[in-house]
Amino acid sequence: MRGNVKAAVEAALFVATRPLTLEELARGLRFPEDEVYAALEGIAAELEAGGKPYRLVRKGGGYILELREEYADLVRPFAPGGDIPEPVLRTLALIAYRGPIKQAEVVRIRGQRAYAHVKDLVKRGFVRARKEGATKILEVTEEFLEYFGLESPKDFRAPRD
Amino acid sequence: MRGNVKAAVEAALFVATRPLTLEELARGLRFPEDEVYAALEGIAAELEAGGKPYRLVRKGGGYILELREEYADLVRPFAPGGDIPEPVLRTLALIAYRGPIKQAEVVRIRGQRAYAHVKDLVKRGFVRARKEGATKILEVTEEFLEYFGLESPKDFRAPRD
Amino acid sequence: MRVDISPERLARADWETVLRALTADMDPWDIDLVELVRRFRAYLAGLRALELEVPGRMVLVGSVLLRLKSEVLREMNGHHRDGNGDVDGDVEGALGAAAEEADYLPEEGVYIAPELRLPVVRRPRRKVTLAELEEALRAALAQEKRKRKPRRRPRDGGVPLPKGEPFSARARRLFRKLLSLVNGKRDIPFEKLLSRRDPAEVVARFMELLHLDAEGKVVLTQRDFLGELIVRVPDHARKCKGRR
Repeated sequence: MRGNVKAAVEAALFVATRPLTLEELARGLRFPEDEVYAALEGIAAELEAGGKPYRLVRKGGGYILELREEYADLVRPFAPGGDIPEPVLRTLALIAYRGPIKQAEVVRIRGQRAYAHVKDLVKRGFVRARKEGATKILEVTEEFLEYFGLESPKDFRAPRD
Repeated sequence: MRGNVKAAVEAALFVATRPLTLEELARGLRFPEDEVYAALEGIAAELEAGGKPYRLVRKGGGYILELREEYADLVRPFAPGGDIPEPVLRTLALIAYRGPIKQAEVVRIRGQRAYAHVKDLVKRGFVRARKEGATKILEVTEEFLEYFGLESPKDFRAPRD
Repeated sequence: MRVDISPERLARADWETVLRALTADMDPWDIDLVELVRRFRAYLAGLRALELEVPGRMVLVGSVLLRLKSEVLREMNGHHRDGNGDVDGDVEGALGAAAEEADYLPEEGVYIAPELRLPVVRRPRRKVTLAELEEALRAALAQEKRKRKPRRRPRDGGVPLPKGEPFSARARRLFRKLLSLVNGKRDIPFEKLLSRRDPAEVVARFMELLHLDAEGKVVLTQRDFLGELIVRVPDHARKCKGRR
Protein backbone atom coordinates (compact mmCIF):
# COMPACT_ATOMS: atom_id res chain seq x y z
CA MET A 1 0.00 0.00 0.00
CA ARG A 2 1.21 3.45 -0.94
CA GLY A 3 0.44 5.12 2.40
CA ASN A 4 2.36 2.43 4.14
CA VAL A 5 5.54 3.01 2.16
CA LYS A 6 5.43 6.73 2.67
CA ALA A 7 4.97 6.48 6.44
CA ALA A 8 7.71 3.87 6.68
CA VAL A 9 10.16 5.98 4.67
CA GLU A 10 9.30 9.06 6.67
CA ALA A 11 9.78 7.10 9.91
CA ALA A 12 13.25 6.04 8.78
CA LEU A 13 14.15 9.59 7.82
CA PHE A 14 12.81 10.84 11.14
CA VAL A 15 15.21 8.72 13.19
CA ALA A 16 18.25 8.78 10.89
CA THR A 17 21.25 10.92 11.76
CA ARG A 18 22.86 10.60 8.33
CA PRO A 19 21.61 10.58 4.76
CA LEU A 20 19.95 7.30 3.79
CA THR A 21 20.35 5.99 0.26
CA LEU A 22 17.49 4.78 -1.86
CA GLU A 23 18.94 1.29 -1.87
CA GLU A 24 19.38 1.27 1.89
CA LEU A 25 15.80 2.38 2.45
CA ALA A 26 14.43 -0.20 0.02
CA ARG A 27 16.43 -2.99 1.61
CA GLY A 28 15.78 -1.99 5.22
CA LEU A 29 12.05 -1.39 4.77
CA ARG A 30 11.50 -4.17 2.21
CA PHE A 31 9.82 -2.13 -0.46
CA PRO A 32 10.79 -1.90 -4.13
CA GLU A 33 13.12 1.00 -4.91
CA ASP A 34 10.67 2.71 -7.24
CA GLU A 35 8.03 2.78 -4.52
CA VAL A 36 10.51 4.19 -2.06
CA TYR A 37 11.51 6.81 -4.59
CA ALA A 38 7.89 7.81 -5.15
CA ALA A 39 7.45 8.05 -1.39
CA LEU A 40 10.48 10.33 -1.12
CA GLU A 41 9.02 12.59 -3.82
CA GLY A 42 5.71 12.66 -2.02
CA ILE A 43 7.33 13.54 1.33
CA ALA A 44 9.42 16.33 -0.22
CA ALA A 45 6.39 17.86 -1.93
CA GLU A 46 4.27 17.63 1.19
CA LEU A 47 6.84 19.33 3.41
CA GLU A 48 7.26 22.05 0.80
CA ALA A 49 3.52 22.65 0.43
CA GLY A 50 2.89 22.52 4.15
CA GLY A 51 5.31 25.40 4.80
CA LYS A 52 7.30 23.22 7.18
CA PRO A 53 10.53 24.57 8.65
CA TYR A 54 12.34 21.43 7.50
CA ARG A 55 12.65 19.78 4.14
CA LEU A 56 13.94 16.67 2.45
CA VAL A 57 17.37 17.18 0.90
CA ARG A 58 19.73 15.04 -1.13
CA LYS A 59 23.14 14.82 0.42
CA GLY A 60 26.09 12.60 -0.30
CA GLY A 61 24.02 10.24 -2.41
CA GLY A 62 21.33 9.87 0.25
CA TYR A 63 18.29 11.61 1.65
CA ILE A 64 17.94 13.43 4.93
CA LEU A 65 15.48 15.73 6.67
CA GLU A 66 17.12 19.08 7.31
CA LEU A 67 16.14 22.29 9.02
CA ARG A 68 15.68 25.21 6.66
CA GLU A 69 18.61 27.60 6.82
CA GLU A 70 16.47 30.58 7.85
CA TYR A 71 15.47 28.92 11.14
CA ALA A 72 19.01 28.02 12.22
CA ASP A 73 19.73 31.06 14.36
CA LEU A 74 16.26 31.11 15.86
CA VAL A 75 16.36 27.54 17.18
CA ARG A 76 20.07 27.21 17.90
CA PRO A 77 19.47 27.26 21.70
CA PHE A 78 17.21 24.20 21.38
CA ALA A 79 19.58 22.20 19.19
CA PRO A 80 22.11 19.70 20.57
CA GLY A 81 24.97 21.61 22.07
CA GLY A 82 22.89 24.76 21.92
CA ASP A 83 22.81 24.81 25.70
CA ILE A 84 26.58 25.08 25.96
CA PRO A 85 27.25 28.40 27.68
CA GLU A 86 29.31 30.90 25.71
CA PRO A 87 32.39 30.71 28.00
CA VAL A 88 32.44 26.91 27.72
CA LEU A 89 32.10 27.24 23.95
CA ARG A 90 35.16 29.46 23.92
CA THR A 91 37.15 26.87 25.80
CA LEU A 92 35.90 24.27 23.29
CA ALA A 93 36.96 26.53 20.43
CA LEU A 94 40.43 26.79 21.91
CA ILE A 95 40.74 23.03 22.25
CA ALA A 96 39.35 22.48 18.76
CA TYR A 97 41.76 24.87 17.06
CA ARG A 98 44.87 24.32 19.13
CA GLY A 99 44.38 20.71 20.16
CA PRO A 100 46.08 18.52 21.10
CA ILE A 101 46.79 21.06 23.79
CA LYS A 102 47.95 20.77 27.40
CA GLN A 103 45.25 21.40 30.00
CA ALA A 104 47.68 23.72 31.78
CA GLU A 105 47.90 25.81 28.61
CA VAL A 106 44.10 25.99 28.32
CA VAL A 107 43.92 27.09 31.95
CA ARG A 108 46.65 29.65 31.41
CA ILE A 109 44.66 31.21 28.58
CA ARG A 110 41.11 30.72 29.85
CA GLY A 111 41.69 30.94 33.59
CA GLN A 112 40.83 28.59 36.44
CA ARG A 113 37.25 28.24 35.23
CA ALA A 114 38.57 26.18 32.33
CA TYR A 115 38.82 23.18 34.67
CA ALA A 116 35.05 23.15 35.03
CA HIS A 117 34.61 23.77 31.30
CA VAL A 118 36.84 20.82 30.41
CA LYS A 119 34.92 18.62 32.81
CA ASP A 120 31.64 19.64 31.18
CA LEU A 121 33.02 19.08 27.68
CA VAL A 122 34.44 15.67 28.57
CA LYS A 123 31.06 14.73 30.05
CA ARG A 124 29.35 15.75 26.83
CA GLY A 125 31.79 13.56 24.93
CA PHE A 126 33.14 16.52 22.95
CA VAL A 127 36.63 16.55 24.46
CA ARG A 128 39.01 13.75 25.28
CA ALA A 129 41.64 14.13 28.02
CA ARG A 130 44.57 11.79 28.24
CA LYS A 131 47.16 11.80 31.00
CA GLU A 132 50.68 12.54 29.97
CA GLY A 133 52.88 12.58 33.03
CA ALA A 134 51.56 15.15 35.44
CA THR A 135 49.47 17.00 32.90
CA LYS A 136 46.51 16.26 30.66
CA ILE A 137 46.42 16.59 26.90
CA LEU A 138 43.09 17.73 25.52
CA GLU A 139 41.59 17.38 22.07
CA VAL A 140 38.17 17.21 20.48
CA THR A 141 36.72 13.77 19.87
CA GLU A 142 35.64 12.16 16.64
CA GLU A 143 32.25 11.94 18.28
CA PHE A 144 32.16 15.71 18.43
CA LEU A 145 32.99 16.08 14.76
CA GLU A 146 30.59 13.34 13.76
CA TYR A 147 27.88 14.71 16.00
CA PHE A 148 27.91 17.96 14.14
CA GLY A 149 28.54 16.39 10.76
CA LEU A 150 31.99 17.96 10.45
CA GLU A 151 35.03 16.61 8.67
CA SER A 152 37.52 18.64 10.65
CA PRO A 153 37.47 21.29 13.39
CA LYS A 154 38.10 23.87 10.66
CA ASP A 155 34.58 23.31 9.38
CA PHE A 156 32.92 25.09 12.24
CA ARG A 157 34.60 28.43 11.95
CA ALA A 158 31.88 31.00 12.22
CA PRO A 159 31.27 32.92 9.05
CA ARG A 160 32.81 36.35 9.50
CA ASP A 161 30.08 38.89 9.23
CA MET B 1 1.79 36.20 12.43
CA ARG B 2 0.23 32.86 13.30
CA GLY B 3 2.07 30.88 10.61
CA ASN B 4 5.33 32.26 11.85
CA VAL B 5 4.83 31.01 15.38
CA LYS B 6 3.89 27.55 14.24
CA ALA B 7 6.90 27.18 11.94
CA ALA B 8 9.22 28.51 14.65
CA VAL B 9 7.85 26.10 17.28
CA GLU B 10 8.02 23.21 14.83
CA ALA B 11 11.61 24.15 13.95
CA ALA B 12 12.55 24.11 17.64
CA LEU B 13 10.87 20.72 18.15
CA PHE B 14 12.58 19.40 15.03
CA VAL B 15 16.08 20.03 16.36
CA ALA B 16 15.48 19.35 20.04
CA THR B 17 16.62 16.10 21.61
CA ARG B 18 14.75 16.61 24.87
CA PRO B 19 11.25 17.81 25.75
CA LEU B 20 10.89 21.58 25.54
CA THR B 21 8.61 23.34 28.00
CA LEU B 22 6.06 25.92 27.00
CA GLU B 23 7.92 28.57 28.92
CA GLU B 24 11.23 27.65 27.35
CA LEU B 25 9.75 27.81 23.87
CA ALA B 26 8.07 31.15 24.54
CA ARG B 27 11.23 32.65 26.00
CA GLY B 28 13.57 31.26 23.37
CA LEU B 29 11.39 32.11 20.38
CA ARG B 30 10.02 35.37 21.84
CA PHE B 31 6.38 34.63 21.38
CA PRO B 32 3.65 34.83 24.04
CA GLU B 33 2.97 31.53 25.78
CA ASP B 34 -0.63 31.34 24.59
CA GLU B 35 0.45 31.67 20.98
CA VAL B 36 3.08 28.98 21.47
CA TYR B 37 0.46 26.76 23.04
CA ALA B 38 -1.92 27.29 20.14
CA ALA B 39 0.93 26.46 17.75
CA LEU B 40 1.64 23.23 19.65
CA GLU B 41 -2.02 22.26 19.38
CA GLY B 42 -1.95 23.01 15.68
CA ILE B 43 1.19 20.94 15.09
CA ALA B 44 -0.18 17.98 17.06
CA ALA B 45 -3.44 18.03 15.10
CA GLU B 46 -1.68 18.35 11.77
CA LEU B 47 0.67 15.42 12.40
CA GLU B 48 -2.30 13.35 13.50
CA ALA B 49 -4.41 14.21 10.48
CA GLY B 50 -1.52 13.78 8.05
CA GLY B 51 -0.94 10.19 9.15
CA LYS B 52 2.66 10.96 10.02
CA PRO B 53 4.80 8.29 11.66
CA TYR B 54 5.72 10.74 14.41
CA ARG B 55 3.62 12.79 16.75
CA LEU B 56 3.86 15.49 19.37
CA VAL B 57 3.86 14.13 22.91
CA ARG B 58 3.98 15.66 26.33
CA LYS B 59 6.75 14.34 28.45
CA GLY B 60 8.25 15.42 31.74
CA GLY B 61 6.48 18.77 31.59
CA GLY B 62 7.63 19.49 28.04
CA TYR B 63 6.85 18.68 24.42
CA ILE B 64 8.79 16.48 22.04
CA LEU B 65 8.32 14.96 18.62
CA GLU B 66 8.34 11.20 18.96
CA LEU B 67 8.23 8.31 16.56
CA ARG B 68 5.05 6.29 16.83
CA GLU B 69 5.43 3.05 18.73
CA GLU B 70 4.49 0.87 15.78
CA TYR B 71 7.45 2.04 13.71
CA ALA B 72 10.11 1.43 16.38
CA ASP B 73 11.17 -2.02 15.20
CA LEU B 74 10.93 -1.14 11.53
CA VAL B 75 13.44 1.70 11.73
CA ARG B 76 16.01 0.04 13.98
CA PRO B 77 18.44 -0.52 11.10
CA PHE B 78 18.50 3.20 10.39
CA ALA B 79 19.11 4.34 13.95
CA PRO B 80 21.42 1.87 15.60
CA GLY B 81 21.58 3.65 18.94
CA GLY B 82 18.46 4.19 20.99
CA ASP B 83 18.07 7.05 23.43
CA ILE B 84 19.53 4.97 26.28
CA PRO B 85 23.20 4.04 25.90
CA GLU B 86 23.83 0.29 25.87
CA PRO B 87 25.77 0.07 29.19
CA VAL B 88 23.05 2.06 30.97
CA LEU B 89 20.40 -0.12 29.34
CA ARG B 90 22.05 -3.25 30.74
CA THR B 91 21.97 -1.83 34.23
CA LEU B 92 18.33 -0.86 33.73
CA ALA B 93 17.47 -4.34 32.47
CA LEU B 94 19.07 -5.86 35.55
CA ILE B 95 17.10 -3.58 37.89
CA ALA B 96 13.87 -4.35 36.03
CA TYR B 97 14.51 -8.08 36.17
CA ARG B 98 15.77 -8.39 39.74
CA GLY B 99 14.26 -5.33 41.42
CA PRO B 100 13.75 -4.39 44.16
CA ILE B 101 17.48 -4.94 44.33
CA LYS B 102 20.24 -3.48 46.49
CA GLN B 103 22.44 -0.96 44.74
CA ALA B 104 25.47 -2.84 46.11
CA GLU B 105 24.28 -5.97 44.29
CA VAL B 106 23.86 -4.07 41.03
CA VAL B 107 27.38 -2.68 41.44
CA ARG B 108 28.73 -6.14 42.19
CA ILE B 109 27.35 -7.42 38.89
CA ARG B 110 27.76 -4.34 36.70
CA GLY B 111 30.87 -2.80 38.22
CA GLN B 112 31.62 0.62 39.66
CA ARG B 113 30.20 2.44 36.65
CA ALA B 114 26.75 1.28 37.76
CA TYR B 115 26.69 4.17 40.24
CA ALA B 116 26.68 6.62 37.34
CA HIS B 117 24.12 4.50 35.47
CA VAL B 118 21.75 4.49 38.44
CA LYS B 119 22.11 8.24 38.77
CA ASP B 120 21.27 8.63 35.08
CA LEU B 121 18.31 6.25 35.31
CA VAL B 122 16.89 8.02 38.35
CA LYS B 123 17.21 11.31 36.47
CA ARG B 124 15.37 9.81 33.50
CA GLY B 125 12.63 8.73 35.87
CA PHE B 126 13.07 5.02 35.05
CA VAL B 127 14.42 3.96 38.42
CA ARG B 128 13.44 4.81 41.97
CA ALA B 129 16.01 4.58 44.76
CA ARG B 130 15.05 4.45 48.40
CA LYS B 131 17.47 4.45 51.29
CA GLU B 132 17.46 1.45 53.54
CA GLY B 133 20.08 1.85 56.18
CA ALA B 134 23.44 2.32 54.56
CA THR B 135 22.34 0.96 51.20
CA LYS B 136 19.87 1.89 48.49
CA ILE B 137 17.10 -0.28 47.16
CA LEU B 138 16.42 0.14 43.46
CA GLU B 139 13.36 -0.63 41.40
CA VAL B 140 11.78 0.48 38.16
CA THR B 141 9.07 3.13 38.04
CA GLU B 142 5.68 3.40 36.34
CA GLU B 143 7.40 5.65 33.82
CA PHE B 144 9.67 2.76 32.89
CA LEU B 145 6.67 0.50 32.40
CA GLU B 146 4.98 3.09 30.27
CA TYR B 147 8.09 3.62 28.14
CA PHE B 148 8.35 -0.08 27.30
CA GLY B 149 4.63 -0.63 27.13
CA LEU B 150 4.57 -3.05 30.06
CA GLU B 151 1.76 -3.55 32.54
CA SER B 152 3.91 -4.63 35.44
CA PRO B 153 7.56 -5.43 36.17
CA LYS B 154 6.46 -9.08 36.20
CA ASP B 155 5.94 -8.90 32.44
CA PHE B 156 9.67 -8.56 32.09
CA ARG B 157 10.50 -11.28 34.56
CA ALA B 158 9.29 -14.26 32.62
CA PRO B 159 11.81 -17.06 32.83
CA ARG B 160 14.69 -16.53 30.42
CA ASP B 161 16.52 -19.14 28.49
CA MET C 1 46.37 48.41 39.17
CA ARG C 2 46.91 48.02 42.84
CA VAL C 3 45.05 50.12 45.34
CA ASP C 4 47.24 53.02 46.16
CA ILE C 5 47.95 53.31 49.83
CA SER C 6 50.88 55.31 50.98
CA PRO C 7 53.65 53.19 52.54
CA GLU C 8 53.09 55.00 55.83
CA ARG C 9 49.39 54.21 55.88
CA LEU C 10 49.99 50.64 54.75
CA ALA C 11 52.50 50.19 57.56
CA ARG C 12 49.87 51.22 60.08
CA ALA C 13 47.08 49.23 58.47
CA ASP C 14 45.78 45.97 59.91
CA TRP C 15 46.48 42.74 58.07
CA GLU C 16 43.09 42.63 56.35
CA THR C 17 43.62 46.05 54.84
CA VAL C 18 47.06 44.95 53.73
CA LEU C 19 45.62 41.86 52.11
CA ARG C 20 42.86 43.82 50.41
CA ALA C 21 45.33 46.36 49.15
CA LEU C 22 47.68 43.73 47.80
CA THR C 23 44.97 41.76 46.00
CA ALA C 24 42.76 44.63 44.87
CA ASP C 25 43.42 43.97 41.18
CA MET C 26 43.15 40.20 41.38
CA ASP C 27 40.26 37.98 40.42
CA PRO C 28 38.79 37.00 43.80
CA TRP C 29 38.07 33.54 42.35
CA ASP C 30 41.61 33.17 41.21
CA ILE C 31 44.10 34.76 43.55
CA ASP C 32 47.61 34.41 42.20
CA LEU C 33 49.37 33.19 45.34
CA VAL C 34 52.87 33.52 43.94
CA GLU C 35 52.24 37.14 43.02
CA LEU C 36 50.58 37.78 46.40
CA VAL C 37 53.63 36.42 48.21
CA ARG C 38 55.93 38.54 46.05
CA ARG C 39 53.92 41.64 46.83
CA PHE C 40 53.81 40.83 50.50
CA ARG C 41 57.55 40.37 50.68
CA ALA C 42 57.99 43.71 48.96
CA TYR C 43 55.59 45.18 51.50
CA LEU C 44 57.55 43.68 54.40
CA ALA C 45 60.81 44.97 52.95
CA GLY C 46 59.26 48.44 52.88
CA LEU C 47 58.33 48.32 56.55
CA ARG C 48 60.73 50.07 58.86
CA ALA C 49 59.91 47.96 61.92
CA LEU C 50 58.73 44.38 61.65
CA GLU C 51 55.27 43.98 63.09
CA LEU C 52 55.21 40.26 63.71
CA GLU C 53 51.45 40.13 64.04
CA VAL C 54 50.99 41.24 60.43
CA PRO C 55 53.15 38.59 58.73
CA GLY C 56 51.78 35.94 61.09
CA ARG C 57 48.22 36.57 60.02
CA MET C 58 49.25 36.90 56.42
CA VAL C 59 50.83 33.48 56.55
CA LEU C 60 47.60 32.11 58.00
CA VAL C 61 45.49 33.74 55.29
CA GLY C 62 47.97 32.65 52.63
CA SER C 63 47.87 29.06 53.79
CA VAL C 64 44.08 29.05 53.94
CA LEU C 65 43.96 30.36 50.36
CA LEU C 66 46.48 27.76 49.28
CA ARG C 67 44.49 25.02 50.96
CA LEU C 68 41.28 26.19 49.31
CA LYS C 69 42.94 26.32 45.94
CA SER C 70 44.59 22.94 46.22
CA GLU C 71 41.30 21.36 47.33
CA VAL C 72 39.54 22.87 44.34
CA LEU C 73 42.23 21.67 41.95
CA ARG C 74 42.18 18.24 43.53
CA GLU C 75 38.43 18.03 43.12
CA MET C 76 38.63 19.19 39.56
CA ASN C 77 41.14 16.52 38.79
CA GLY C 78 38.61 13.96 39.95
CA HIS C 79 40.16 12.96 43.26
CA HIS C 80 38.48 12.78 46.61
CA ARG C 81 35.82 10.37 45.64
CA ASP C 82 33.65 8.80 48.23
CA GLY C 83 33.20 5.08 48.66
CA ASN C 84 30.56 5.02 45.99
CA GLY C 85 32.92 6.31 43.40
CA ASP C 86 30.84 9.45 43.17
CA VAL C 87 32.25 12.87 43.59
CA ASP C 88 30.86 14.37 46.75
CA GLY C 89 27.72 16.17 45.64
CA ASP C 90 28.19 19.21 47.87
CA VAL C 91 31.71 19.83 46.67
CA GLU C 92 30.69 19.37 43.07
CA GLY C 93 27.77 21.71 43.57
CA ALA C 94 29.98 24.35 45.14
CA LEU C 95 32.51 24.00 42.35
CA GLY C 96 29.82 24.22 39.74
CA ALA C 97 28.39 27.32 41.37
CA ALA C 98 31.82 28.89 41.61
CA ALA C 99 32.55 28.11 37.98
CA GLU C 100 29.18 29.45 36.92
CA GLU C 101 29.75 32.63 38.81
CA ALA C 102 33.19 32.93 37.28
CA ASP C 103 31.52 32.68 33.88
CA TYR C 104 29.69 35.90 34.55
CA LEU C 105 32.91 37.77 35.11
CA PRO C 106 33.89 39.83 32.11
CA GLU C 107 36.30 38.02 29.84
CA GLU C 108 39.43 39.65 28.63
CA GLY C 109 39.31 40.64 25.02
CA VAL C 110 42.25 38.42 24.12
CA TYR C 111 42.22 36.57 20.83
CA ILE C 112 42.27 32.87 21.53
CA ALA C 113 40.68 31.12 18.62
CA PRO C 114 38.20 31.87 15.87
CA GLU C 115 34.67 32.16 17.15
CA LEU C 116 33.07 28.77 17.43
CA ARG C 117 29.62 28.25 16.03
CA LEU C 118 28.08 24.86 16.31
CA PRO C 119 25.98 24.00 13.30
CA VAL C 120 22.32 23.46 14.06
CA VAL C 121 21.87 19.77 13.48
CA ARG C 122 19.21 17.33 14.39
CA ARG C 123 20.17 14.33 16.49
CA PRO C 124 17.00 12.33 16.66
CA ARG C 125 17.05 9.55 19.18
CA ARG C 126 14.58 6.81 18.81
CA LYS C 127 13.15 4.97 21.75
CA VAL C 128 14.76 1.78 22.89
CA THR C 129 12.56 -1.20 22.14
CA LEU C 130 11.56 -3.94 24.54
CA ALA C 131 13.55 -6.39 22.41
CA GLU C 132 16.66 -4.30 23.00
CA LEU C 133 15.98 -4.21 26.72
CA GLU C 134 15.78 -8.00 26.68
CA GLU C 135 19.03 -8.25 24.75
CA ALA C 136 20.63 -5.95 27.32
CA LEU C 137 19.38 -8.19 30.11
CA ARG C 138 20.86 -11.26 28.47
CA ALA C 139 24.19 -9.44 28.21
CA ALA C 140 24.07 -8.33 31.86
CA LEU C 141 23.21 -11.82 33.09
CA ALA C 142 25.97 -13.35 30.97
CA GLN C 143 28.37 -10.89 32.56
CA GLU C 144 27.19 -11.92 36.01
CA LYS C 145 27.71 -15.57 35.17
CA ARG C 146 31.28 -14.86 34.10
CA LYS C 147 31.89 -13.03 37.36
CA ARG C 148 30.42 -15.82 39.45
CA LYS C 149 32.76 -18.44 38.03
CA PRO C 150 35.15 -19.16 40.87
CA ARG C 151 38.51 -17.75 40.03
CA ARG C 152 41.30 -20.27 40.29
CA ARG C 153 43.18 -19.39 43.37
CA PRO C 154 46.82 -18.86 42.69
CA ARG C 155 48.96 -21.63 44.01
CA ASP C 156 50.00 -20.95 47.52
CA GLY C 157 53.11 -18.96 46.88
CA GLY C 158 53.79 -18.23 50.52
CA VAL C 159 57.10 -18.96 52.14
CA PRO C 160 57.40 -22.70 52.61
CA LEU C 161 58.16 -23.09 56.24
CA PRO C 162 58.91 -26.32 58.02
CA LYS C 163 55.81 -27.44 59.82
CA GLY C 164 55.49 -28.40 63.42
CA GLU C 165 58.15 -26.35 65.17
CA PRO C 166 57.18 -22.83 66.25
CA PHE C 167 59.13 -19.99 64.66
CA SER C 168 60.57 -18.68 67.94
CA ALA C 169 61.81 -22.18 68.83
CA ARG C 170 63.51 -22.46 65.44
CA ALA C 171 65.13 -19.07 65.93
CA ARG C 172 66.45 -20.14 69.31
CA ARG C 173 67.80 -23.33 67.82
CA LEU C 174 69.55 -21.35 65.10
CA PHE C 175 71.05 -19.03 67.71
CA ARG C 176 72.43 -22.02 69.65
CA LYS C 177 73.93 -23.30 66.41
CA LEU C 178 75.51 -19.90 65.79
CA LEU C 179 77.06 -19.87 69.24
CA SER C 180 78.55 -23.29 68.61
CA LEU C 181 79.98 -22.06 65.31
CA VAL C 182 81.43 -18.82 66.69
CA ASN C 183 84.24 -20.58 68.50
CA GLY C 184 86.73 -17.73 68.38
CA LYS C 185 85.62 -16.49 64.95
CA ARG C 186 83.55 -13.34 64.89
CA ASP C 187 81.97 -13.64 61.45
CA ILE C 188 80.01 -16.59 60.13
CA PRO C 189 79.00 -16.79 56.47
CA PHE C 190 75.28 -17.42 55.92
CA GLU C 191 75.97 -20.55 53.87
CA LYS C 192 77.44 -22.27 56.94
CA LEU C 193 73.95 -22.26 58.43
CA LEU C 194 72.50 -24.28 55.56
CA SER C 195 72.40 -28.01 55.16
CA ARG C 196 70.20 -28.70 52.10
CA ARG C 197 70.53 -25.29 50.42
CA ASP C 198 67.10 -25.48 48.83
CA PRO C 199 65.10 -22.26 48.55
CA ALA C 200 62.74 -23.27 51.38
CA GLU C 201 65.63 -23.71 53.76
CA VAL C 202 67.34 -20.48 52.65
CA VAL C 203 64.15 -18.48 53.23
CA ALA C 204 63.47 -20.15 56.60
CA ARG C 205 67.01 -19.50 57.90
CA PHE C 206 66.95 -15.94 56.59
CA MET C 207 63.66 -15.18 58.37
CA GLU C 208 65.08 -16.58 61.60
CA LEU C 209 68.19 -14.43 61.23
CA LEU C 210 66.09 -11.33 60.67
CA HIS C 211 64.25 -12.15 63.86
CA LEU C 212 67.52 -12.56 65.79
CA ASP C 213 68.81 -9.33 64.26
CA ALA C 214 65.72 -7.52 65.45
CA GLU C 215 66.29 -8.93 68.94
CA GLY C 216 69.87 -7.62 68.83
CA LYS C 217 71.34 -11.12 69.09
CA VAL C 218 73.06 -10.98 65.71
CA VAL C 219 74.32 -8.29 63.33
CA LEU C 220 73.88 -8.96 59.62
CA THR C 221 76.13 -7.37 57.04
CA GLN C 222 76.56 -7.78 53.33
CA ARG C 223 79.82 -6.31 52.00
CA ASP C 224 79.03 -6.66 48.30
CA PHE C 225 75.79 -6.14 46.49
CA LEU C 226 74.06 -9.54 46.38
CA GLY C 227 77.20 -10.92 48.05
CA GLU C 228 77.45 -13.34 50.91
CA LEU C 229 75.54 -12.47 54.06
CA ILE C 230 77.83 -12.29 57.09
CA VAL C 231 76.43 -13.07 60.53
CA ARG C 232 78.19 -11.70 63.55
CA VAL C 233 77.28 -12.52 67.13
CA PRO C 234 78.15 -9.50 69.24
CA ASP C 235 79.89 -10.03 72.58
CA HIS C 236 76.89 -9.06 74.65
CA ALA C 237 74.80 -11.65 72.85
CA ARG C 238 77.23 -14.47 73.59
CA LYS C 239 76.53 -13.97 77.26
CA CYS C 240 72.86 -14.81 76.88
CA LYS C 241 73.91 -18.29 75.84
CA GLY C 242 72.09 -20.11 78.51
CA ARG C 243 69.12 -17.78 78.71
CA ARG C 244 66.01 -18.18 76.70
